[in-house]
Order: sequence, then structure tokens, then C-alpha cells
Amino acid sequence: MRARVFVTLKPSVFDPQGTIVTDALHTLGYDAVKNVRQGKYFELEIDAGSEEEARRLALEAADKLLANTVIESYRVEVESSTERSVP
Amino acid sequence: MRARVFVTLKPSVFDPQGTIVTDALHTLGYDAVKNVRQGKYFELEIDAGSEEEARRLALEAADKLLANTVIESYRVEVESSTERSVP
Amino acid sequence: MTITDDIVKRHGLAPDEYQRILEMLGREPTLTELGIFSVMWSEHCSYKSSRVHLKTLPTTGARVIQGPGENAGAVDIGDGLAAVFKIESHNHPSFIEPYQGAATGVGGIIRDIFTMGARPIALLNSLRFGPLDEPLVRRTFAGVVAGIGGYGNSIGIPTVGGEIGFDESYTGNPLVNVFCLGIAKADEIIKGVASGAGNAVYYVGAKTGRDGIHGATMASAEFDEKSAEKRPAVQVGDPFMEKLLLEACLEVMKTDALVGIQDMGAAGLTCSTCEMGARGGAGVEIDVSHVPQREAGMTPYEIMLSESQERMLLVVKQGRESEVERIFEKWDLHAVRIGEVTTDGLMRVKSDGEVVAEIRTESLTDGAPLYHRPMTEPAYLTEARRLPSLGAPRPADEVFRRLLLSPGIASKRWVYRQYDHMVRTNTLVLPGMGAGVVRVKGTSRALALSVDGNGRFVYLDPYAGAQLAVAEAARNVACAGGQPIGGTNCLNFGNPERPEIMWQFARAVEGIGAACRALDIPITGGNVSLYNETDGTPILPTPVLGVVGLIEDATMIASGGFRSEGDSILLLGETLDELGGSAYLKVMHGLVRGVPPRLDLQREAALLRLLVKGVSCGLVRSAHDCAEGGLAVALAECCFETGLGAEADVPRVETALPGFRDVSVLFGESASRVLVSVSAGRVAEMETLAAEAGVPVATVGRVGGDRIRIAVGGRAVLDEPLAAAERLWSDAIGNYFESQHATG
Amino acid sequence: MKFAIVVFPGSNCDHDAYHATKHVLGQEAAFVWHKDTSLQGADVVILPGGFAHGDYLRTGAVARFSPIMPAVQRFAEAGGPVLGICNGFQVLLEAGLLPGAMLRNRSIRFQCEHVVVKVECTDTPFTSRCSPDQLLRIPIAHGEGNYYAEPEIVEQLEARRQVIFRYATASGAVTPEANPNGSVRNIAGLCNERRNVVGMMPHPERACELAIGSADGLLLLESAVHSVGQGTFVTTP
Ligand SMILES: Nc1ncnc2c1ncn2[C@@H]1O[C@H](COP(=O)(O)OP(=O)(O)O)[C@@H](O)[C@H]1O
Ligand SMILES: [Mg+2]
Repeated sequence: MRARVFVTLKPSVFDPQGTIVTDALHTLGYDAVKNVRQGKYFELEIDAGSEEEARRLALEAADKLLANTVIESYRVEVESSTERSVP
Repeated sequence: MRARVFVTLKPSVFDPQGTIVTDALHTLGYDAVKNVRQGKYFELEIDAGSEEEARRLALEAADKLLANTVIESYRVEVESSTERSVP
Repeated sequence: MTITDDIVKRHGLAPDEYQRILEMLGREPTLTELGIFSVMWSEHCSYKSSRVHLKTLPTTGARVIQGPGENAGAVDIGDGLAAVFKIESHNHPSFIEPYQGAATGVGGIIRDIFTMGARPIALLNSLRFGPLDEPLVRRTFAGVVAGIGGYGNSIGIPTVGGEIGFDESYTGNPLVNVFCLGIAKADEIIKGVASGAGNAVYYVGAKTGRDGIHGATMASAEFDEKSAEKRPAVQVGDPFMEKLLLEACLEVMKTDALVGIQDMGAAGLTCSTCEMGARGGAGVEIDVSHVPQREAGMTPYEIMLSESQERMLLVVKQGRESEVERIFEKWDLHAVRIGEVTTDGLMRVKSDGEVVAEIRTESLTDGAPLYHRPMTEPAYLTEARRLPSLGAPRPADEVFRRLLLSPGIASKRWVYRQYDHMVRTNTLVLPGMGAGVVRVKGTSRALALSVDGNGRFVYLDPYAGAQLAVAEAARNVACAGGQPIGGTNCLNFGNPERPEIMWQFARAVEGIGAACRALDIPITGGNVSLYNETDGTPILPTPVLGVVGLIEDATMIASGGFRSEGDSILLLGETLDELGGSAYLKVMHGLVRGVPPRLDLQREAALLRLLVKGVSCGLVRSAHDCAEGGLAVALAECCFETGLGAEADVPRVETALPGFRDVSVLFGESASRVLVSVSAGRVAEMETLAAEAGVPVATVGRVGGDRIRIAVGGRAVLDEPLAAAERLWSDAIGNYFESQHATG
Repeated sequence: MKFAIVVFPGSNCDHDAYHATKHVLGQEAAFVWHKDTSLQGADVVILPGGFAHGDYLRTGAVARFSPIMPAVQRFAEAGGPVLGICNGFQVLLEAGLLPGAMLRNRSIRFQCEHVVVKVECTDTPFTSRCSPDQLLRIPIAHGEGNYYAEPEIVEQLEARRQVIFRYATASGAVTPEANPNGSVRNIAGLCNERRNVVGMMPHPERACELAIGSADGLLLLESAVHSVGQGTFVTTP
């Protein structure tokens, strides 16, 4: 089963990377892109009996390790079985 | 309008970061997590007239700047208007 | 599978090379065998075009412990210690993916050093790029710099110096040459040999993936439109894995349980296996099914040719296996037994017990083809060596500012600030100007290190240009007080199948040989990078010399910056009318023309002796050579370092170009010149010392004030406020990135 | 007096800390492997700089789970002096022994250079030999030294005088220009409430000898020796 974990800086935290990327996009002429925030993205292959269990494990992993909750928040998505069958 | 860009290493490319995360999760007892791949995640605020346009801009930004297409591939999702209204 | 002509061709093997394979094997090769031959006989691994020339280099000397042929060279530095060093190129990979290409270049050369049993203590790099005005070049530049830092910083080896040059010819083919130096006990140097039948062959480090397959052949093939398809998956560096390998290997080496060890660099498992066997006069048998694999379904061909990074091959003495395994376990590394040493002289590769390749190890190494490629003096030289008419020169102050702003001369702080240059707490002279200096803990000694090259000079006269590179590197270490004791070289050229390129190459090697003989610098190793061309246009021929200088007393060193107000400034050496190949011509006139500066090797040798003597006795308080940008730029750099101004009056020079008298004195790049400062009371002493050494000397000015003032023959020609000039120079490179928000 | 230097896989300033404490300072020093569970009776613990576990996920994120960390935690809770330098500081943050977190440098580049820090408080085991407002010249070498904490936490740090070092100009002014990485309030180092655990981004162990550019960092190590000798900071068993 595959879980995806998105880790982003909390909105109140300044994002140096996102700022540099925004500036760079403006230099390239993409003024329509008003703001960029950069985060991390993890794909976890999980051996779990159910979506529920996969979600629980992914949430735990995110909370304990993948995110630093002082500055970051996270979100977990578990691929549903229909999605899973797509290559 | 908000676009999300996911950047991941191409499947054949070695991912030292994912390897370390996998090892660390195993040390923490999460043996059910078989494998982790780490990528980047960007949230773009785009001033665009349509979802179509937002997608086009995000794809261009990903191709030109956000992803290093020699080793990475990317995927773009544009939030539909209903989702947008959610805070 | 039958081997068709097309398959042979796709492996980059010429028809006669394939014939040779058939004769050696006495049968048709398997595909795996063909792959093995193709990588081992590639230019990159076999040096088939360059070997006959490299043989002429001086490689011996009283201090040489290990000359060319091993993973790195080694020279004796006293106290029972050896300096182990080498330079390597990673040009092509750095163009394809600048960050990873440069990072894995750093990783590769570090492995070469610790493979010898040496603890790496310093890195340097020599880089070439196209003009920074181009966005693609900026991206490459920023990526390469970040990659070098990303790897070196993480593994904890300081990058203490380097050099960077810019020219249009490098736009599609940047150069990334990395130098590493380590320290080993002289009698504990370990070699890449396999011997002792029955000894186990171990694999340790990262798992093998499909990355870099055909990397070695790629490094030997010219870039063209089509190479985009051939581009193999880029190798991603893992400095953390390498740090573990480094520590674990050094720990294992302390036990004397090893027969030999070699890293898997270009041509991966293939190269390490057959080279270790050939060196030990032994055979090696391995079974690839035991090799740890990152991807499922890899074929023996892929496993043998993979260039995955951070892998080592070890031969362990019988009975010592568990000891070795335990040390690796401690570092969370799993050493895997993949085979053993045999007596039959064959490299035998099995897959699940079935033989998939069986080749004499020497066929792959010494048996590789050797070419005496045709050479012709290039036609461009006659025209290029003539200086065209230049019109009226621009005012000296304008030229001065333009030169300070040009990226080749501008401060490289934006670059070296991204490198940890202090880790290991040995760095006595930080990057900034001239050689980097690192102390050798546990002794009273230090080492001065410099890498130098000047493609413009070599383009205009390969023989003289290569000599000038040797001289500049040696002079840089001598300015710090280091006696040059060994050198290494990285020879970056175009396609050797063109007679003109081969001629450049051969002449350059002759020049290096002559200079090293005269200056007593044995060459203990190096690297050749050929086929540096984009769509048929070669790079400027660029041999890069790395020179190691020994400083007996680490408390007696000099750097380039002026030390105190009131000190006298002396110019050692002679200024001639020599604008050929200069940065002045390039920056102000866009020209690579003329005859490079003349080099008198005897005089250079005398200058080096004088510098070492003057610095080691404390007389010379600062020393900086006049290189790119000539006397004016050198004087400015001495001022920038410490923020002390200077006033100088230098003698006139007779010039062929009437209006160019001042330009020639200020910005000409005559060789063998050094600006030194001594305290005012000791000028006579310095003059005597110089006279004894046979080095021309002139007292030209004094340190002080907040301006840079230069007069020629008593007439003021340049008078610039120090602070403003310093700002131009120090911000120039960063401005390409910060102000334009260039993307990296 | 014994310094324990914790070695994580990927630590690369461990030998430098050892050299500074043992050969320059002349004290006893010992490496403690991250898989050990005892600090070998050390009086002072140093978590050195480097890239533990490659810093691949986040600086210090994996190292905080090392088997040695419970011992470090107990040592700290008992009042023993702990100094986290650079990566060691990041590990202390991740482990929750100090508040806050690190962001990428504002420049998003690695930066290695000498900086000036101003000593804010002298009542910690690592600054007891410094004078208030003293300026120290010490190198930094990091890509993620941009210290961040929630505004309330920052106020609390200030109120409790937990900010120990701030980036300053050569003349001692705490200004944005003097801030190399964007740290909130120019914070270069801080301590816990009990004042025995100190974390700092600059590398004092790289500034213990004039030959390598500065000896200002030696003051911090001498402070530790002095404090332990005075009995100000000793572990209560
Ligand atoms: N690629 C690089 N990596 C590290 N340091 C560099 C690099 N390029 C230049 N430097 C440093 O910048 C300073 C000036 O370079 P350069 O002008 O080539 O030196 P030199 O004064 O020896 O001619 C030297 O200290 C050099 O070590
Ligand atoms: Mg120079």
C-alpha cells in the first residue's frame, strides 16, 4: 500500500527556499506566480492490512520523524485500492 | 488559484535520502514501511484566469525551474474551485 | 547472442580493436565480455592515446614513495609520513548534471586517496566555464560549486583552494578537476593488489544500481546532438555513505588484515577486479549474484558495468575475515564476500555459479591498445600568435576596473564561502589568494597546495603554456614558503583523433616534463580527459597542474596580503613587453592572441629557492605572484587581503606597440615575478639574498594609505581608492547571481 | 576533567573537538560512539558538528534517536554541562533539549566564514570566563543555521536570558547586516532554562589557536573547566 506524506512549513514560518524560488520565477517572467512555498514529499511503501492501518502508520512516521512539528505541519494521503491498480 | 507540484527522483535514480529515512523508520520499529522515496513539494499561488492556465504555468515552472529533469520527474495538480474555498 | 558489427560499434570499439579481442580470447566474446572490454579499453580507462606521451614525464625522485600506476601518488614529507595526492576530472558528468556531476567527482577522488590508507585532509579544485552572462552557464557554475560543497562539506574535508577560468570554449563543456591530498604513514601505504590464492574478495558500500552504465565510455566520446539519447542515468552522490566507508576503511587498514583495496570508480566492478588482479599477477573470481543490488533483475552485464558510487573492493587475508566484517558492521556497512583470488590470472565472472565472462586480467589492462596517433601542428597558430593592431588603449584606470570585474580575476569568495575550508582545524592559510596551506598535526610541518592552468597560453603555445602552468603552481606554493616536492596533472583536451589536438597534447606533455625536470617536481600521477568538444569545437587545451609544497616549520609561512603599514614592496623578476595571451587582451579586446610570456626555467628555479629561503627565515612578510592581470592586479590583491593601501613606482619597459607602454607594464603577464613585502629595515638583506640567488629585484614601493597608486618610471598612471576597487572585485561574481536572481 | 565527545555517523568535527580539548586545552577527552549508552563518567559532554546521518531528512532529525541520547538527556537533567556545536546544536533542538528549530540559511547556501558574536550572558558553564558583551571571533560553517522559534518562545527566551550569543558587527552592534543566516534576533547560541545546556552555530573548537585564525573559542572550553572545577555545574547523581 502506498502512503504519501506532505510536509510543509507552517504558514507563520518564513520559507527561505520558497522565497528564492518565487524570485527566480519572477526573473524568468512568471509574474503570475504570486508565491511559492517549498515542502517535502515522501512516498511510503507500507505493508499494511488496511488503508486505515497504513494511514495510522504514515501519520505516526510523520509525527515522529518526517516532520519537525515545531515548524512544520504534515498531511497524509493513502492511495485507495482503485488508484493503486493504476501503474 | 493554487497549484501543487510534486518533484520526485526518477525511479532508476538512487535516492540516498529515502534510504536513510527508511533505515531510520526501521530503527524506530516501523518495519512495515518497506521503502521510502523522498521528493520535493511546492505550493504555487497563481493569478490565473482558469484552471487550464494555472496548470500550464505550473507545468512550465516545474519544467524550467522546480524540477531537474535530468534526474527528476514532476507532477502537477491544480486545486479545483470548490477545494479552493476550503481554508 | 552473436556480436554484430553494430553491437561492437555501439560499444565504442573500432573494428581492429574488436579483432584484437577475438585474437586474445580465441573465440567470440559474450556480451558481458564485450562490455567489459569496451569500458576497460575506453580512452578514460586505458589511456590508449595518451600513454606513450605520459611515459615521458619525470616520475621519480628521492621523496617519491609511489609514482603513477596506483590509485594515487605519494611523496615522503618526513616524520615517517607520506602525502598522498591526485587530481581527477569529472567534466562530462558535470555538464549533464552540474550538482551531482561535481559532487561525485569529489567523492571519486577522495576514495582514490583513502584507498591508499591515507586520511584525506585537503581538497582543491580547478574549474572552467563559459561566460557568466549566459543563464545556462550560471546554472552550471552554481550547480558545480554547490555540488563540490555539498559533498566535501558533508564528508568533512576542507576545500582549501582552487582556481576558476572562463572562456567561450567551455560553455558546452565545463571542466571540473578535483584534487585531494591525504596523509598516511609512509610504511603503511596500501595498494590496489589482489594476491594470495584463496583470499576472499569483499564488496562493501552502496548497493549496485543501473546508474552510470557506460559512464566510462561516455567520458571518452565527444558530445554531439545524439549523445542526449546515450545519456545514462546520472549518478547521485551519497557523501554520508562515503564518510562511513572512509572511517571504516581507515579502521580496517589499521589491522593489517588487508591484502589490497581499490575503489570502484570508472568502469566500476570491472575495473577494480581486473586491475587488482593484474597488479598482483593473480586471477580473481567473483559471482555477481552476491553483489548487493539496488534494483531487481539486473544482468551480469549491468552489474559489471555499473558506476554506482561509494563502493569498494577488498582482498582480505585468510583467517581475518570476521575481524574485517566486524569493523564494517560497526559502521553499519555490510561487507559481502563476492569471490576469491585465484592463481590462473583470469578474471572469471559468474552469475549464480555459471561463468559469464572469463578474460586474462592483463588483456584488459596492459593488453589494451596503444596508439601513436598522428600529430600535426595546427594551422591556427601562425595567425593566432601574431598580435593584431589594437587601436588606442583605454585609460589605465578603466582597464584596471574592467579587469577587477572580470570573473577570472574577481574575488572567488562567493565560491569558497560555500566550501567548508576550515574543518579539521589545519588550515593555516584560508582561500583568498595563492596557495592553500594546511598543517600536518603531530609534526611541525605544513603543506602548501596549488592547482593552476592557463588555457589561453596553452592554446597559443602548448609547450610553453604547459610549462607556465607548472611554474605558476610551483611559484604559488613557494610564495607560501613551500618547497615543491611533487606534482600531479589533469590534462583536459579535445578529440585526440584529430592530429592538431594530438599535437597540442603531446607538446603540452613535453612542456610539463621539461618544466618538472628543471624545477625538480616529480609527477606522481594524474588524469587525462579527452574529447572535450561541443559539436566539433574543442575547449582551449587545458592542462592543470597540482603542486605540493613542503613547509618545514609551520610557523614560518607567508600569504599574499600585505602585513603592516610602512613595509617595503619589492618586485622579484623582470617585466618584459609581454601581452600575449593575457587577461588584458581577452577582457579588453576579446582576443586570445600573441605569444605567451617567455619562461626561463633556471630563473624560475632560482626564484623558487629564494622564496622558500626568504619566507622560512621570516624575512619575507608576504609574497604574491603576478599572474592573470599582471602587476597592477597582483598589487591590488595584496592590498585587498588586509585592507592596506600601497604606493609603487615600477620601471618602464620598451614596447613594440608604441601606445601600450603603461598597459604592458601594468597588465602584461611576464612570468617568474613575485611581489614581496619586507619590513623597511630589511630591504638590503632581501636585495642581497636575491642577488645571491640570481633573481632580479627592485624595491618598488611601500605599504600604506587607502589608495592603490602605481607610477611607471616616475610618472603616475594609476591612482584608485582601495575601498571602491575592493568592492568591485569582491562583488563581481556574486552580482551575477544576486542582482539578476539567476536560477541555480 | 573529562570531556565526552559524542560521535554520530557523519559527525565530522569530532576530531576537531578532541584536538581542542585534549591537545590545546590539555584536558582528558574521549569519543563516545552513538550506539553506546553511557557517557563514561564525563564531566562535560560535547555534541560536535558535522552531518549526522547525512542530514538528509533534516539536520539532527535521525541522530536524536541514537542510543546515546537518553544518557545525554539524563546527564543534562542532572545539571551536567552539555555543548552542542553546529550539527550538535541541531541535534539538541530536534531532541527537545533546547527550544526552537533550524531553517535553511536565508541565502539558501552553505556559508563558511569568520563571524563576530557578542556574549550575552556569562552565567553558563561555557561562558563563565567571558565578560558581558565580549566580542568573539569564531567561524561558522553551515547551510541551516537560521534559528527560528515561535514569537512567544522567543519572548520567553529573552525574558529568561537564555540567548547566550548574538551575531554582531566588529564593533559589537547587533544589526541585520551582522546576521549571516537570518536567525531571529541574531541568535547564534542559547541555553536551556537551567542554563547547563548550550547550543551554538559557530564553531569554538575551530577557534582555539591563533595559527588557525583565532583563539577566542578557547574561552568557552576554559569556562567549562572552570565551572566544573568550581562545582557550579556538576551532575547531581
Ligand atoms: N574553485 C575554487 N575553489 C576554492 N577556492 C578557490 C577556487 N577558485 C579560486 N579559489 C581561491 O581564490 C583565491 C584566488 O584565486 P586565484 O586568483 O586563481 O589564485 P592565485 O592568487 O593563486 O592566482 C585562491 O586562494 C584560491 O585558492
Ligand atoms: Mg590568479
